[in-house]
Amino acid sequence: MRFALDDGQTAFGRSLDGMFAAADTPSAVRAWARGEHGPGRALWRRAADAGVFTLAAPGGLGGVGPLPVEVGVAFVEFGRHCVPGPLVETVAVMALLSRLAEAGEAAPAKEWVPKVCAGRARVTLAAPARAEHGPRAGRAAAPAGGPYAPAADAVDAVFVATAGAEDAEPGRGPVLRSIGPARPYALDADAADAVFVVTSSDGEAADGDAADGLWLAPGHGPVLPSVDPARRLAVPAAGGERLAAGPAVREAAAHARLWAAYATAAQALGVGHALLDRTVAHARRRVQFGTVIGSFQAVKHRLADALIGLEFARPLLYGAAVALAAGSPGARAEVAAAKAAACDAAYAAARTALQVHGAIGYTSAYELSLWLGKARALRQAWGSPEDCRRDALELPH
Amino acid sequence: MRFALDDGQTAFGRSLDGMFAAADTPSAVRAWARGEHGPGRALWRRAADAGVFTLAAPGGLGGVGPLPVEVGVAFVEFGRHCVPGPLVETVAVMALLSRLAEAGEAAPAKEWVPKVCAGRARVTLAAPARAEHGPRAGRAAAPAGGPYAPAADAVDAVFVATAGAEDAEPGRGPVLRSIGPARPYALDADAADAVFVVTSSDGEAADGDAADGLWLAPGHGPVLPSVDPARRLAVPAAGGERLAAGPAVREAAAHARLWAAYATAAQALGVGHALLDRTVAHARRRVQFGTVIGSFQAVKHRLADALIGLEFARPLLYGAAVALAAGSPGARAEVAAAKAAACDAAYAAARTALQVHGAIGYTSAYELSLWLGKARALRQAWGSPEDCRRDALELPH
Amino acid sequence: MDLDLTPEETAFRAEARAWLAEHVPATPLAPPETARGFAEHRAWERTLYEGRWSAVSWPCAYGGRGASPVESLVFEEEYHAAGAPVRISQNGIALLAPTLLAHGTEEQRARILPPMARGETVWAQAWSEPEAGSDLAALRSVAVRADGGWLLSGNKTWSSRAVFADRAFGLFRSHPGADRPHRGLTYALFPLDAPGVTVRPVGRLDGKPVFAEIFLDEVFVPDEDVVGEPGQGWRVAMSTAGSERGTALRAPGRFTAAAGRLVELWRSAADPGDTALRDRVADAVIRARAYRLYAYGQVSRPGPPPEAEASLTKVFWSELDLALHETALDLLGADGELVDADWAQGWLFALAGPVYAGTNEIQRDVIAERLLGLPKGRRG
Amino acid sequence: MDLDLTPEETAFRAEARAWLAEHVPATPLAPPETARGFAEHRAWERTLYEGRWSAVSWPCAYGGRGASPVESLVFEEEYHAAGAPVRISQNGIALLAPTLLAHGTEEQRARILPPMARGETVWAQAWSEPEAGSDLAALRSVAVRADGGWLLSGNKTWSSRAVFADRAFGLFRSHPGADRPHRGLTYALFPLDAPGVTVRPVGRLDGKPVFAEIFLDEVFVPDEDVVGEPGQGWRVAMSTAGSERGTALRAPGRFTAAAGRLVELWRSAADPGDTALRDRVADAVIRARAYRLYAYGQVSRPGPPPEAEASLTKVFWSELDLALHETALDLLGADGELVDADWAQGWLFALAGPVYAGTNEIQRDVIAERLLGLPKGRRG
Repeated sequence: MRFALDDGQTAFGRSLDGMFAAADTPSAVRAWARGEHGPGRALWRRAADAGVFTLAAPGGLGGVGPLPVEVGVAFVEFGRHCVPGPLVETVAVMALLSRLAEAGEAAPAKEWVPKVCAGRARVTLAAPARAEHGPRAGRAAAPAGGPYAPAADAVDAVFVATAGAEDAEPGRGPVLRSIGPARPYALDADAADAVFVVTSSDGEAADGDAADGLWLAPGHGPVLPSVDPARRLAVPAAGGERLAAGPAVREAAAHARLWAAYATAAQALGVGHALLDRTVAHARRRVQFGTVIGSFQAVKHRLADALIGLEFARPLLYGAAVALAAGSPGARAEVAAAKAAACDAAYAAARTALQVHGAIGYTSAYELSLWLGKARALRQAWGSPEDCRRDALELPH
Repeated sequence: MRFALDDGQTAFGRSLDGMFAAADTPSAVRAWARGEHGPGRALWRRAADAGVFTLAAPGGLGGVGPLPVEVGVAFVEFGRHCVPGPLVETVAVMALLSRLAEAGEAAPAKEWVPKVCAGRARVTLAAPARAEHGPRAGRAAAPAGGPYAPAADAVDAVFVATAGAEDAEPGRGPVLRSIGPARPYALDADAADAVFVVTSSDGEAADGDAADGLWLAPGHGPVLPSVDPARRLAVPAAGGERLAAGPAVREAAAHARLWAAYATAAQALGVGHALLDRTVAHARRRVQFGTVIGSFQAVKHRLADALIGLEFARPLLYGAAVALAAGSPGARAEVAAAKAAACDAAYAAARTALQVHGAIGYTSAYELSLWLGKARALRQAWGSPEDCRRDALELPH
Repeated sequence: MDLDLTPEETAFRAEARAWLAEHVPATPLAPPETARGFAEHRAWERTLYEGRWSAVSWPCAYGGRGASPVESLVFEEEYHAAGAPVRISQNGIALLAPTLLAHGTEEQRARILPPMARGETVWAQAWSEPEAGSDLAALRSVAVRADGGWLLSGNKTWSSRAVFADRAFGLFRSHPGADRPHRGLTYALFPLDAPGVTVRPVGRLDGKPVFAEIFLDEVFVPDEDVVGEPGQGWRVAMSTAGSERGTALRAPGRFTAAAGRLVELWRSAADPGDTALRDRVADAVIRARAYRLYAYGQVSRPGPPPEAEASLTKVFWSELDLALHETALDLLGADGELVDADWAQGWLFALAGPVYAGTNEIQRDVIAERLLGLPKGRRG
Repeated sequence: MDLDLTPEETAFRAEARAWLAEHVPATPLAPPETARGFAEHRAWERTLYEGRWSAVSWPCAYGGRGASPVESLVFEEEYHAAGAPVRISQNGIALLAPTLLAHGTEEQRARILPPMARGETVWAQAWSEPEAGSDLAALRSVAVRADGGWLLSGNKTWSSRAVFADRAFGLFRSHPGADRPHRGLTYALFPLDAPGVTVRPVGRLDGKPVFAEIFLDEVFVPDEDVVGEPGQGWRVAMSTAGSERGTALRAPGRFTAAAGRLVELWRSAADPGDTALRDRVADAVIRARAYRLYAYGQVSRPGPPPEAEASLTKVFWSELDLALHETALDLLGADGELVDADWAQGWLFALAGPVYAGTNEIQRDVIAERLLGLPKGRRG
């Protein structure tokens, strides 16, 4: 047993840390939030050059992976430096396409995976919540009426992927006041070269296999701002090119969801550490009532709790990595535990960061804001806290 | 509107406070815990002499009530001074019998209520959880097989009431490792002159009316120690004299449960205040690291939170009293809210008390222990936190 | 002990409810952080005034209707239950007006309150400074004596609504030699368009210009715009601070209405077979009810509540507000992160609750020291 | 990065599991707080020793089997999963033994460890005093130099298991003139039946004599029973304190086993249509898993973990333990208050977790100062 990063993995993380620290990611996020993707695409290219995407892709398709530990290391750094873009979704698409390839549907993987590895294509993914997650998820994933029906509203029922911001159809977005159930937004569809969409038969339809499909979406609805300025959501347009169909899509989509949840957990851990580090630095500097606020016991204890949350989320993350690497049937529970713990720890760190910073932390101009909203958004992305906890009950004791 | 105690109510509370403060209730509790009921019975008599039980009984039966505000005031003081005995259950029996009398079944009330008011009879009550509280409660309240079946195990399914510690049947107690569902223990059956038991048809049986019965239990199983040394639990023996039957019992039992939950909430509030007061006094006295520990911010903030919890539970308690007095259909939700808040606040105060006291708080010889276990036990008595929250969803907005 | 309204109070509630049903805009106004939205909200304040609902607790002479404390709570319940617009006059009505009623001159009240009630003059607060957030005694902005008044200079920040407001109230150091740092402050009123005033918008987390920074460079304020005695501003301001933390600014009706909407959301959005979030929904309902009943208890007692009680209240409502909105976002799932939706906007607003009007850490210190009698420690 | 056991470790796990399956008593032993129960537990220690399982991490020479840190964790997993009895030798094995291995003489190790492994000598700790709970530097009990040894006098308290134990280890002030209060202490071992020792049982909340108070009146301790240099006891003891807070005393296997039982309880007792408690059950499972993996991470690094990490660990396991048992009691409903039932006994035990071995408040101060680099404040 060696349950620790090896020297190579540690060095890889450090090099990404150094690279992004030097790259002024906050400016790239601010541009990204305005829909100016240039600086973000430059970061993307650097991540690709550093080999990040090849880690998620299997050898036969131009990758060197999948290597979950290394992917985790990279996503912790993405989170720490709030790198914008559909990074999680990219890893999920790689998992999806390569699993499809293993099932005999190799064409989409052969077309897209090498391009993504090389940083020549940016992709994103829309997918419905897991069908077995009760009526709430079920409602969202209700059958779209046989083979994938070409109405934007029906995208509810599917995973989807579409191409280019230029194709946006402003009239077809979701209603902002719509209620709960995971309408499958695609993250940063306007910045992607391809938006993959998976449709699901929800496991009910007798003739439902046809509804399990993977599509390349022909466009997307209007971009909706998130509490995280770096996240731009849009509902993919329905229809488009169907890349694959049948039970293999369903199985590959489940695999993709697992990887997405894992990468999200890693990103959240990095976000939490960035929030804590900045807050500790602030607490050591800021004076109120004639004293550095970091010497107040109430401040110290909140920061200590934030550290405890993060330090005990980390082993769950790498435990999930080990399970993913082994293809263990327990991987779903391990990933769920890691996501629940990392996202809770990141959100708790965000609340502490706000409380310790006071009003300055509450302003968009202050850099802290770039991490605060992300901590909130990642909680729900690719598995809610409740869904994760339900899955985590299956953990080995 | 005058949502505050009037002078008479305040004075009543003060007089009980003074009376119990002078009465060495801790010694009475310690005796009670050993099964020596003399000092506790003396306290009981003084409470009766002060008119506490007449407040719960209607005028026609020798009482002056029911006056929920005054009952609440009295139970806050019972909690503050950890007065032992089935006080909550006594109020519940009064509610049950007087409601039965209103429905035309007057004989049991005429026999028992005046004796209880005068302090000449001590009674207790065993009752199953509400049937509508889902399968868990339903499992506990499964029909006992037609008219109340004479097996101690079947007491699961009923409210019950029996007489005298002398009749205990040692072999018939519940198994300690038995699982969850509210097995209806009778509190302090060994100290009671009458143990009332209600059996329930669980709302399922077509011929189930016969299973809704009120009984005077002929004895009880062995006394089981509680985390609260003043609480002594026993399963009533089955059978005995049937005092009433049919839907009126069911309706009266629901009414009794409401009053029991209300009185428990009041008692918990008093318990919480006693814990907080003692802990504040300790924090002002105890020196560690050369400083009075009450000047440490971590200690101050925990105590402040305990106070907030109690101060905002109090209005819920009296809001429930107003609803009970009005016979409002919203009373169930108001009582549930009060019980959830008061019991949470009391348990939080108990945890804070332990943490601030350190090891000394953890010992049975120290008086604090008399309140600590009670805060835990009252959480589950007459409505679990989850059941209360479910009911509280019906609160008016 | 009762919760009964008098016939007059019942009639008051009915009148408020009927008026609101008729007048509350059917479609939401534009957000008040935009020029257009601010104008729409100002017009709404005028509409409220015309119905004599803009400042119900004030004396009739200033545009109020002399409502009792109970009636004020009732009005807030009806207002929030009706889903009526955000009050851009709130800082003036809830913070400045009580100060003027307690410490102002009759001339000041007659001159300042009616235009406030009509929405003609919208007020912003100007308390904090970059180096004096929770620690108001560290204020550095100055008031220098001039002929017939004072010249204000310095830098104020976290001034809510100051981007579009007309005037502001704040504290300035007028007697720098005072023996203790919170002495020698003066409470002054100034126009936000006066010469020497620069207002710079500050974006909230979502970028909306909810606050502003205010730079003052020898801004002249005549003596008539000083509230209370010069140099006594701390004492004057503290009466406002109690209002800011207490029920006046965050009326219970706000939370009972939000809790009601949360229950609706839970019933419509949550999986009925999965009650994992139910306890959190119920807690919001219970706590909103507790806050409402607590306020009824306060107004049932004669006189204003003790100052330190406002600290209990402030911690309670700020944590309730945040927990309630966090629960809503969790219920909304993937839609919870859409920042322009109502619940997310409410969450952003609630996030600031534990910080402003004195951090909850300070409030807990106050509770421990003044209500529980624990020894004074270092403030934090 | 892997979690694979070596073939040797896998064999070790299989051997432990098989031995435990064969030897763990089918019916629970009597509680160790009774004379009969203590004797039964002592016999169980002897049984463990005979299988060479009583102190697996020790060198074979002293009765251990030189198990690696990984093997030690594996053993604890198997031990708790098997539902084996409480270890009455735990204070000796987890606290005193590491101290002797680090600071004792070879003579001490050879003399003390084997009878400890055999359960012949059961050890109690004697740290706290009535006026020195969290603040060990305030110790008042003294060691006065005598011919060939020391005379111990004073009053120790919260000594777990001291009612039935044989010997105790503790700190005594030997050099009263030392420049700082935590200097000048001596780490001494003494028999609980020596002349001058009085042991008075102290009841836990449920009245069980879990602790004792120890009164010492000129109790002679020969020089050979002083550990480390006289006057250096603080430094010697601190190495034990780390063990007390870290994974050695509260092995992850304890919590993963309890979490597994909690899931079983939830599945059997909870209303399947009411998942309100599910998130709390899941949190216990997740946190137990996190603690286990954290420990695997610790043993994957060379050398002992940094001292301050034990503070992270201690806060984590103590809060996990309490939350886990509180959830169980809530699941048990009316049965939850039956004090003699296993879950309630576990809850009583867990209640002390945030207090002993340095309160969690102190641990958080340590975390903030040593791991986050925040300025030192007042300890509390």
